[in-house]
Amino acid sequence: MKKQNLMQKIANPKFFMALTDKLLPVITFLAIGIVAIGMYLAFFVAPVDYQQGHTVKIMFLHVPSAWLGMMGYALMAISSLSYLVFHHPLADVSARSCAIVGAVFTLLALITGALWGKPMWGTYWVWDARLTSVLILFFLYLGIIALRSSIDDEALASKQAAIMAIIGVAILPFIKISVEGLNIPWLGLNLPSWNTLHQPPSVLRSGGPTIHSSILVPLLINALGFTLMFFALHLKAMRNEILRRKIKSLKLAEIARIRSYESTIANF
Amino acid sequence: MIEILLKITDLVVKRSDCIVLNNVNVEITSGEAVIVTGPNGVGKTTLLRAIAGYIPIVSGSILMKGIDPQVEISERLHYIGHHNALMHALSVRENLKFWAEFLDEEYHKCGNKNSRTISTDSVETALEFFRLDKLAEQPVAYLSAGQKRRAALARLMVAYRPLWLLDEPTVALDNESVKTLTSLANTHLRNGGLILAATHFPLLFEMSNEIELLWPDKDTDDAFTSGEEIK
Amino acid sequence: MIEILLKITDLVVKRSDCIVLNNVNVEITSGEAVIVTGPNGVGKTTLLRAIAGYIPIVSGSILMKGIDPQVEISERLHYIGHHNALMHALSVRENLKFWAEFLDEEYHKCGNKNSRTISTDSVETALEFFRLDKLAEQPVAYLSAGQKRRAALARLMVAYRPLWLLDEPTVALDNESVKTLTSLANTHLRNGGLILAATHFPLLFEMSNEIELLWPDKDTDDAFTSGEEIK
Amino acid sequence: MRSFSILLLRDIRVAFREGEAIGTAIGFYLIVVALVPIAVGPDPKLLSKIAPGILWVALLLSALLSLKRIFKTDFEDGTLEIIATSSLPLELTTAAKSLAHWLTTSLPLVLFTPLAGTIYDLDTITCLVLILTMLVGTLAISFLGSIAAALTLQTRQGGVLVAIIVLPLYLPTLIYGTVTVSITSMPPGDPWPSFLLLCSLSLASLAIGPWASAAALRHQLQ
Amino acid sequence: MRSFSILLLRDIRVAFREGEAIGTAIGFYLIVVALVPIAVGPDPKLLSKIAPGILWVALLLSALLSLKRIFKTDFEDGTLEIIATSSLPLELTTAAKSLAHWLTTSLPLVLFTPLAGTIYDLDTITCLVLILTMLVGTLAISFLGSIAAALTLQTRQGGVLVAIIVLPLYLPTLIYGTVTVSITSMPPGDPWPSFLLLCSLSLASLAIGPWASAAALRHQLQ
Ligand code: HEM
Ligand SMILES: Nc1ncnc2c1ncn2[C@@H]1O[C@H](COP(=O)(O)OP(=O)(O)OP(=O)(O)O)[C@@H](O)[C@H]1O
Ligand SMILES: Nc1ncnc2c1ncn2[C@@H]1O[C@H](COP(=O)(O)OP(=O)(O)OP(=O)(O)O)[C@@H](O)[C@H]1O
Ligand SMILES: [Mg+2]
Ligand SMILES: [Mg+2]
Repeated sequence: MKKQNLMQKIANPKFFMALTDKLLPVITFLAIGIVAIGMYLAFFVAPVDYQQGHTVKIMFLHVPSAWLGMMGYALMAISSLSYLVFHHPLADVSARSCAIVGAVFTLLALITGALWGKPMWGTYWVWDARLTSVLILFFLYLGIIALRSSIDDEALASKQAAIMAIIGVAILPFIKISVEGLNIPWLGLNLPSWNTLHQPPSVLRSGGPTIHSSILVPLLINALGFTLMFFALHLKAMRNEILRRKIKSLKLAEIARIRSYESTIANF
Repeated sequence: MIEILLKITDLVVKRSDCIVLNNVNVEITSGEAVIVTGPNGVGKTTLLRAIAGYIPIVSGSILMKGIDPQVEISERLHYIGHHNALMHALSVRENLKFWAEFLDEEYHKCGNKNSRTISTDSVETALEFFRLDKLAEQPVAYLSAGQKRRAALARLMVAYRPLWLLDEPTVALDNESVKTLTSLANTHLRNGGLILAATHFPLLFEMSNEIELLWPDKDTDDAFTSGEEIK
Repeated sequence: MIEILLKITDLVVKRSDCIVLNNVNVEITSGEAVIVTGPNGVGKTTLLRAIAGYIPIVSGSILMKGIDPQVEISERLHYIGHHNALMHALSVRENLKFWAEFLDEEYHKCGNKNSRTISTDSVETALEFFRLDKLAEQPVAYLSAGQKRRAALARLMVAYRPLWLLDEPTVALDNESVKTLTSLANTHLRNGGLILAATHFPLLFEMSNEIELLWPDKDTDDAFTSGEEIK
Repeated sequence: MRSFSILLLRDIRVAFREGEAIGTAIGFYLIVVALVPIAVGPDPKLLSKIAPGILWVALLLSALLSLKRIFKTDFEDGTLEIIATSSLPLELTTAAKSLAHWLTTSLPLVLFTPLAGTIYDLDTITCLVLILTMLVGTLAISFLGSIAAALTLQTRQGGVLVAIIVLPLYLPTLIYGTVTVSITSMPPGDPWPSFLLLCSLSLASLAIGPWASAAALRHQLQ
Repeated sequence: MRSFSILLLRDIRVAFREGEAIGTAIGFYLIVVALVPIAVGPDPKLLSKIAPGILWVALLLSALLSLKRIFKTDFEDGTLEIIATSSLPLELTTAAKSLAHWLTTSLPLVLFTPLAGTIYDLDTITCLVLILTMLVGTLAISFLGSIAAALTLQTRQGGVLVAIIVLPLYLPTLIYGTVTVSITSMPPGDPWPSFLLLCSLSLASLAIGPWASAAALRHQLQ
């Protein structure tokens, strides 16, 4: 067998299973540890906001999950693209797992956000640009999952879901534009932000973060921890999917055997 | 008349991850008809659809010599499948007219000079040939099973394609119409056409080889046995 | 075994107000099969659908003697039409199970004692008989044309009905399966069943009369010539 | 009626199997509910004012669009023909199918209304009344809808035509449903009369629906 | 491309022939437009406030529901297979079909908007701007919609799943469409940027739509 480079090696399902078998526990452990530290800092070290009171603590859960909800989609889109280009099953497996994990984190962002909204804005929900666009992101996830599950032929389902995911990636810039507006001088285009109550980004913004480090540090630590958790879940989901397909292909092999068996009758 | 050759070598095709065609080899030359037979579910339809380019092939090759290489094989063939490809809302004539214009135009573009140009009056010829002229104004929805099938077959006449892929063309046809079809096929063969037909019904084309698809058996991976001539 | 008689007299049926069947007369008794042949569009399907009660009849009568009069004829027959009546989303077994329960229960209600009660294991028998047991778990959408047709025919076995109306039952079937169908039909006839089949394909049932539908010609309004016995 | 329940169960199974009919109906409902505020603008007072009406309309539409499913598939693959050869009267067949539609589509939609309600921040009582009226009203939707579904079987038009045919039939339901809600939400006035009227409308549709759609089906089997 | 125009004309003819596709879409549009005031209650100020949003949503929905038609029929009766054996690239086939959908559905809907506008007594300028934005926006609807139609061809779900899949893609169009209208109706503010964005969205969908739906179709001809 010819020499593979690292990428091909990892792309090989057998090797992938072996690798993740080792890796997964480590990542999971790290994730839990870091999140624990982050939460400790968040609850016992970070100062209590004078106007938000303790509700500010929600941020440490809310912001990372919001980021990961978006990152999950990006990852899914990339996997989908590489699946359509290279036809590598692993890419499809990854895309499929992303859809589910990403949807969960997006839902988490929505829920925490809503819970935070009650004390802050007096309502669970406002039709604000940020909230709405994230809701749409969630719908996109759901749509892709629904599409996949409503096509019997799995090979077909994967391709269709991939196309859908790639088209839908437009939502990511939209989440940004809707809140921060769009300003392209050389086009003479200056789009005001579409009506919003939501916090303008103060971490992921051009010109550096604007929030105090006593909050920024635990926030970033949490973000790191949750990101690791995301990948832990993602890898786990991928492993399950691979196993499910192994079983299915065994079933199909059975059917193939049977078709040839049928010949023995047919030839009488 | 230019010689055309359809050459299928070591074709392997999957249907939802289970191999249906395993190393199939077929060769058809101008003026020749190949009839594929075999038990239900052995892969006749799959073979035809793979040639028509509907199903991606896993390995092997499908080549057509004698047509200019720019043109896809799928543009040089007529496919008559289990579905009749008729718009139920439109009348028989409207359906055929559409196919005549739509496919015919294609034909002009890939401009193969030495065969007759198709004009829309070919529609009338087709209607008469398949005894549909009386029903021409009826919406397709009102036709009987066999009449629908005849309307579908009439497509073969309204635009010229060298290769005909016929999947159980005689379904629902009465003996009369089967004769009609046979004579049409024979003229096509005499004009140097190629025919690949999958059927359970004995078809009597001139110059036809019968080929039987068999169930793949474990030891040999050649699912194919070239049958004897039956001229 | 009770004698059943299906008597069709002077049947007249219209299709979108043009008369298709004109004074048709057919008589079928227990253990007898009648095969309706005729050119495309002459009205075979129309005849079967009229008997099944799908198409209202203009005049004439369709009587069934030997079943209790409360029960509609349409509840004492199996109709195998151009459509297979299979839910593509469900597996083959699920489809048959549904028909077994659904039609079987009917049968019990109109409680005809002297014939075997059908239990759901009749589904397994049917699956094996039509060699579908290996495909039982597949969604119907994945079957080949002939396999679908076999699944449709299997319906004949999962619930007992004395009268079978078969509209081109052999479509897409390979010879093997045609044999299977024939033997099934023959056992049905021996058990005193009735069969009315419309087909272009020569079917070899025991005790079958062939009857040919002809185009109505202007002078005489009898569209019908009772064919000769071919026992 | 064993065959009635068999048919009912099978329809429910198919509804679950076939690409999560239920999920999509709910999804459509939520999306419409989400679209309106986006289009109308995020003024909370305005929204909570129009909320009951919008929710009703959204429910109506998403239930409507799944109506086509009731007969279409069975008709096209010939299943309906065979069902007609059973001793189950066609009226009961249509009843079973309408009921299956109510259970698999209308009911889940109603159950999701509280969620939609919070999005428009409706107060609890209004939300409860809304759900109650919807529970009653959706019966009319499923059973009257089956008529249109039967009528439009032959046209390849699908959901839209169905909608057009039945919407007029729904107007009374819609009106008394929303009126009941609005009266309860702004006290002076007694909601009972309109609610009772709503109930009687649903009862009437329960009686008429199966019968009418059976009549419509008979012609299509030719 | 002669075959392009042939296909286009034939699709338009079929659309007219088959159960008045156009009529039903328009009917649905008007009915939804009419339902909302009934459900929300007849307060003129309130209505004229929500009018542009409601009209946009109604347009979106009624265009949506006819989307399924784009490929479904041709796919089921095998026409699509044969079209694929022509030298017309599948991308152009899908483009022709999307265009036909725009001409036979979206365009008539837009033309009926003034009528709908009168129901909500919109002032002329707002109505004109609304129509302008709709004219541009519906392009996105038809061309993005064809993607969803192609993706959901194999699912028995019909219109609803299409809606769910495609609505998120429409949101930007919807938002910038309505924003443009609302800005022009209440002066301080420059409608151009959002309008330009709307146009660019439509252009993008013109480019992406046919290509993506062709990709989605290819896998299904098996
Ligand atoms: C369901 C409701 C909400 C949703 C869907 C939501 C969504 C998001 C998203 C997507 C982000 C990431 C922004 C970016 O980095 O581009 C974010 C960040 C943030 N959200 Fe929310 N949010 C919600 C409610 C709230 C509420 C009620 C508050 C408190 C007033 C809040 C405060 C924040 C803050 C402070 C950030 C960090 C912004 C930054 O530093 O970049 N969010 N939210
Ligand atoms: N739905 C319909 N509406 C109007 N006329 C119809 C309809 N279906 C069939 N017909 C007409 O009725 C006549 C008989 O049709 P029928 O299907 O019974 O013929 P058939 O004997 O079954 O032919 P085949 O052998 O092709 O099945 C035909 O001439 C046909 O044109
Ligand atoms: N859409 C599909 N998805 C998955 N498997 C399929 C599909 N269609 C057919 N198959 C399988 O592929 C095999 C070959 O099918 P195919 O239709 O080619 O058989 P066939 O030779 O045409 O049979 P028939 O004579 O009944 O038409 C069958 O075993 C069938 O189960
Ligand atoms: Mg076949
Ligand atoms: Mg017939």
